[in-house]
Amino acid sequence: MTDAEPIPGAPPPITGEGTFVQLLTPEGERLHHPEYDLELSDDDYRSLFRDLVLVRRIDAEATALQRQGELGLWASLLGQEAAQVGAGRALRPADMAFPTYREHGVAWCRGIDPLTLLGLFRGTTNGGWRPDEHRFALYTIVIGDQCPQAVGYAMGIQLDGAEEAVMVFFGDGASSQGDVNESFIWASVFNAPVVFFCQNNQWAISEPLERQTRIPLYQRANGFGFPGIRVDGNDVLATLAVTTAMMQRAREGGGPSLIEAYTYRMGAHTTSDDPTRYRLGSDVEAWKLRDPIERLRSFLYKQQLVDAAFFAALDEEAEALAVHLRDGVRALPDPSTGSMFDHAYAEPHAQVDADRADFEAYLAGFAEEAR
Amino acid sequence: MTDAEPIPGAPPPITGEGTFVQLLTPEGERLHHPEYDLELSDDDYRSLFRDLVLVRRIDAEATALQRQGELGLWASLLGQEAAQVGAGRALRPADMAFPTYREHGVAWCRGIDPLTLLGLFRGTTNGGWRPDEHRFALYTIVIGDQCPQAVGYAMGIQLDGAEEAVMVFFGDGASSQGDVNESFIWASVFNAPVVFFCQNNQWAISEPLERQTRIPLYQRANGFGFPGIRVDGNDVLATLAVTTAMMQRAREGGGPSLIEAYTYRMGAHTTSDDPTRYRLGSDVEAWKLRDPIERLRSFLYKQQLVDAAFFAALDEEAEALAVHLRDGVRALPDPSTGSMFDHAYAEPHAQVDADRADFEAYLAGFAEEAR
Amino acid sequence: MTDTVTLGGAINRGLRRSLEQDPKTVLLGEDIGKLGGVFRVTDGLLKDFGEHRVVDTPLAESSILGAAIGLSLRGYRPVVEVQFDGFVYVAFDQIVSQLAKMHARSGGALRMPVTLRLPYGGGIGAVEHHSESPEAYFAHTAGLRVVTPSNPVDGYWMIQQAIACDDPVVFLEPKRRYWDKADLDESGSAPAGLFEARVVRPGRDVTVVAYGPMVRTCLEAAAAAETDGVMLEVIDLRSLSPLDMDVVADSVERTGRCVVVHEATVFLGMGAELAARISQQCFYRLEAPVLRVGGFHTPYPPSKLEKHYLPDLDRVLDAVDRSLAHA
Amino acid sequence: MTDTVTLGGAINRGLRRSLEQDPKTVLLGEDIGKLGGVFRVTDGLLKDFGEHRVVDTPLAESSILGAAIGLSLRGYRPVVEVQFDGFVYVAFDQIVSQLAKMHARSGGALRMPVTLRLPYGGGIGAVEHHSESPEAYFAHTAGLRVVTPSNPVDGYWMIQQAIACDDPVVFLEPKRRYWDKADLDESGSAPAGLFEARVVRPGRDVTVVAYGPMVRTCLEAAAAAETDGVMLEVIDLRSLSPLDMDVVADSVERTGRCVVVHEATVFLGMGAELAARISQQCFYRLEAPVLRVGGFHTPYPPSKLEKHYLPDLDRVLDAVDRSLAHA
Ligand SMILES: Cc1ncc(C[n+]2csc(CCOP(=O)(O)OP(=O)(O)O)c2C)c(N)n1
Ligand SMILES: Cc1ncc(C[n+]2csc(CCOP(=O)(O)OP(=O)(O)O)c2C)c(N)n1
Ligand SMILES: [Mg+2]
Ligand SMILES: [Mg+2]
Repeated sequence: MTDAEPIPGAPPPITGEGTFVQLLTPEGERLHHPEYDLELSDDDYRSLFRDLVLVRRIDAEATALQRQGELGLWASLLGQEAAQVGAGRALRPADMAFPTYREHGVAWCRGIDPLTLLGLFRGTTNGGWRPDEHRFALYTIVIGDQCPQAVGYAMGIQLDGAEEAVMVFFGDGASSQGDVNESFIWASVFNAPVVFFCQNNQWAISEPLERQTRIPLYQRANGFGFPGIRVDGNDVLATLAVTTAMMQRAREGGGPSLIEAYTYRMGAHTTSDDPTRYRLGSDVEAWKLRDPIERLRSFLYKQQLVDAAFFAALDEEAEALAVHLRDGVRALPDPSTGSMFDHAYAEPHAQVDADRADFEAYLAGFAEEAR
Repeated sequence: MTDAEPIPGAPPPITGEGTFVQLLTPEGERLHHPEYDLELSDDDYRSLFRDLVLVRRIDAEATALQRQGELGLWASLLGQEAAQVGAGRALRPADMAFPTYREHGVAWCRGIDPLTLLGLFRGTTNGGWRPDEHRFALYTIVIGDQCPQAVGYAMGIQLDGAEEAVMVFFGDGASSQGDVNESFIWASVFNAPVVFFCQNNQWAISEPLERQTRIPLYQRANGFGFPGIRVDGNDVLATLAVTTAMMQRAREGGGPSLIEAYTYRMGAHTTSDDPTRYRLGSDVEAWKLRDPIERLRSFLYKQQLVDAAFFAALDEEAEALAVHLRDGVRALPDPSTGSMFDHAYAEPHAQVDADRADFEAYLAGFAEEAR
Repeated sequence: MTDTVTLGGAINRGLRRSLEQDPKTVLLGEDIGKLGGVFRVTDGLLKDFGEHRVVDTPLAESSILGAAIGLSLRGYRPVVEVQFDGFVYVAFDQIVSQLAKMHARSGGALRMPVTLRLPYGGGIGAVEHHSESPEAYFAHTAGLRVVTPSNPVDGYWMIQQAIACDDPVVFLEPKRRYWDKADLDESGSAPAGLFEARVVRPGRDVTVVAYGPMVRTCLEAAAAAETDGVMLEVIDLRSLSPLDMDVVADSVERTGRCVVVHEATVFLGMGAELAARISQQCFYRLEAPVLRVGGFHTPYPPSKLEKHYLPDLDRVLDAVDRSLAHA
Repeated sequence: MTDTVTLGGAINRGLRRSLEQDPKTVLLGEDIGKLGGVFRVTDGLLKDFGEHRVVDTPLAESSILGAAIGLSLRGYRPVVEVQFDGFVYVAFDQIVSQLAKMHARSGGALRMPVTLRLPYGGGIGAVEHHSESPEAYFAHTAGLRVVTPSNPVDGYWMIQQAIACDDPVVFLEPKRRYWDKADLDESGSAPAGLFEARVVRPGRDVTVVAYGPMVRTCLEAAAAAETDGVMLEVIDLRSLSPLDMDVVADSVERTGRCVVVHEATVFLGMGAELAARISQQCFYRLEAPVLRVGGFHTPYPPSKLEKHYLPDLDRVLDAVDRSLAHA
């Protein structure tokens, strides 16, 4: 990975090709890389493909459920499946991940039932899963807040002397937040076992990357004293290879690194967004040619690793998953009104107790009236 | 200026020599630099020397006044005179400077009566001078807060189409604050005419530089896409040369730059601090050999630019300044109690009016009792 | 000439007028340009005023406020949008330590005519951090002014008044009322000062004090109460700092009873200050303690629960009943 | 075995004991290591517990809090020092959006046993930002607990109780009382629960409610009042969230009068909540409105003026007189 130094005064064009690690071209051609490579079994390839397909299906289903009014909102990962599955599969069970609100693909790799994710977007919970069990923190909505937390967790790993590492996810927009940059400093100063995984999907809602940086984002690491690597984020193999290497480096005491996964947000920012106001359909079309799933499909075909039965089985699995989500989301119970008060604090708090008592008396008043 | 790239995993030692621009060695030898050089008249040299001496005298006097109880606190600039005078003299009248709480030398260059500075440390005011008249913002005590403000001001310069630039001062410790790093991003994205001037005096109160960074601070700029330059901050000529060049670049639309002035905080953090708890006297001794004033004195001697009369006149001037401060500080009037209410808001505010009325009634009650 | 406009549309028009009338007015925020803001409040302004005056910024709220301060020092009059209530805390230091204090620090030499536009409050079924009511944090901060319109007409005029004010103004926009409509006559002049409260419905029995999103709720409660013969006097505070206590105390002197309603958590919410003040100013006139209706002492719940968390017509009427129960 | 210790020294001993007793206790902050903190409250702890448990951090408060949250997720029990009140706003987002809400967000699955130590209040002749009283910001934030010792014995026990608490606790240290001394017996057990208020001086005429730095001021006022035959009952709240209203209401039921005293600006300060609550709970018993003594609605003034800004004995007694003036 070599890259020209930024030219003062003249921002270099921000492009992908030629600056990133790629192991699978958009046409499905398998490349090799001197530093980052992978030895994968046939099963590995198929299983990566399966993850990509299922994750996309989860996303499509959730988008549909939002349209049907079952979810208040959905933040689609369309186009970012490879970045997320590649990174997610580089995690070992004991490693910890800190997501934003879009890491459904990583959640999948952490064994979280996607139905659980829907609860948050339906409004039945602000969390949903047990971060300690899945080693996958709760979604973070305030941009960047998870980064210092990830470093703190990584410092805990150091205190424990454990051979584990943390991967923290954030976006191109998030790279502008103070907290994110502070976390680079902390990770560097404490040599914390943390991998910063930035999905540069080119957009922060309506703002293009140029509003966040004048130089490629992976070069941000140059200012903080650890390696920065750009990977083709639409290439699951490359992403898996680079994240695996950097996580291992972190576990072994090599310290932090920044990975920029160069990708594209194919859909709207969320279901509330209208991207036609700020970007060209032709850009989106161009990125379709780099689709993360199609290139692996081509590769599988060319290598004859799959047959019709494989796809039929996968279709069936995806369909079953969709049914699980459709049925499951409607069956998600609304939280009880009392649950508001249950978890404001871990220990009893007089004010909460008083509020709960008042509210119960108020509700009881209605019940009485009704009688 | 060449410099090795940071070696991942192995922090390079943080040293000064060999990495910084120097035009005057500690021994007073005049060097030349291919990129940054100065043509100075004899008067220029003498006048720089005069500034250094007077600024140090102001500082010494203020420290003494604090010991005598005339000031609540003083933040000494001892050792940083060259960094501040060099940078301060690179500013044109129309340029704007945003200081921390230690930029007494810059304030001097901006034509601010040092007595005004003492007001803040005596507690008669939280500000003191008119930033609009002196083009020198008020001291900022919350670490880093001035940096985004400086960028905002620089964006205003761009809106006005003016050929001006901003210099913003901060410390090595401040380089860890989110706001400071955000301001790098903004300056870069908007190509704002701002020069980031970081006085790396090796300490943030008791914390050595290693708690803030693993690589030399000027390299931080590499992560943001603008030039970073290290200058010998104890060399007034080098500092003046580099800041002059970078300010001119900014005025002409060349965008931001980061200058790390490599220097040393010779005194305590403030008069409240006890550096014996955390650093070695021998380190301080070593830095005495790099004194910013002595090297210019040697140079002036060697070049025969000065004579006994020059020093006598300067002594006298310093003494007069000291008298001005000593007498002046004691004569600084305490602010009136009513002044609290005068400037909470620019326009009338009912709550302030009510508080003022209550307070006046309360005071009147005493007056009545006393009658 | 009267038009029917939404609250969001009215603020948009007010912004436009300020941009037209004062070339020093500049807008800063995330997604306020081509997108026109996530609530479209800045729709069309980039097109008409250009990217130097309608600035899409990097994703960094602390610096948005910091830059606004810097622009003020340069003579500009910045209007800042923070996208949602829950993201303003990132900028809290610049707001509290710098924006609020700069004028005092300078002994009056510097002015900070910054308007911070902040959509706030719940009721739109949003995910976490998009339904907060942070007004008390700001109102407790000396040096800031805090105002909030409850309807389109106020939205139109108050945003212009806020921008014209030489002090920093936190301009809270009740996001769930963005789509409420009213007739607006742009040709007149502002119907009230920026810091004046208004009786929006007269009544003799109980004074109900509200602001922002809860004004409509309280007006609905008043209409319902009337069918039971209870006449509520509803006050729209409009300004939270300063408080217009004259209007409030005058009303309570007449009714002898008061209920304060807001979405924010009750503990140390605006209702605390109002209750403290009314209890003092109307001490001999109060026939019942001032009652407060507001959020519980819990983080804002998942949206499926917000209908229970947020004060509604029933909870307002329940408090009215409890007030009236005091003989 | 009883020792004479200062408040700062007592907190230091409490920290030491927590470090000894729970290996998961870690300290984070600026200058807490070799320097022992700017007030020496962590003096000697680095030496005895090592740099893994007493961590001098980069100069970035937001990340100090963020790291503490991350350490909590890993099972640690972080104790964080923010050097001065005026620097906590930089971390406000991590505190309000993350620390306060994480337990609720997780439906109770995650605990945030973080203690945030914060020297606060004025009276030490400091420069700007070193004399603030931000307690209302925190007490208004559901999910946080807020406590403050007024004396060395409480300092010793309360810091340990705060660290042991499974919720985030903002532990406010009244910096101008750091040097106040008292006898401490470390062998006993905590004299009171962390969230209990205490009558620190009984009296029949007026209840005076205070906390932190103002407790001593109010005790002095009570002593002065006694010479005039006026018997003040002084309550040390100790906990600001939750409030121990039983102790307060019980007292006001006896005295019928109440004055609340704090350094923070009165508008939406703790006194607002207390006045609102007392006015409601003791509605039929109050003989005078609850009066509030506190900071003016101005930024904290330059230190030469702080003696006027800060409540003192005279201003407390003035309020007592005004309360008693109500027949
Ligand atoms: C502090 C903060 N400011 C603003 C927002 C509103 N917001 C939500 S997502 C988003 C853009 C994020 O862009 P990026 O980091 O690139 O992530 P992406 O959505 O592209 O995955 C913004 C501005 C927020 N959630 N938090
Ligand atoms: C946000 C914030 N945190 C902490 C402090 C307390 N403090 C004052 S100066 C200082 C160290 C600053 O170090 P540096 O930036 O290197 O500047 P120097 O004092 O060395 O000039 C600290 C921690 C502060 N003023 N502001
Ligand atoms: Mg993005
Ligand atoms: Mg320093």
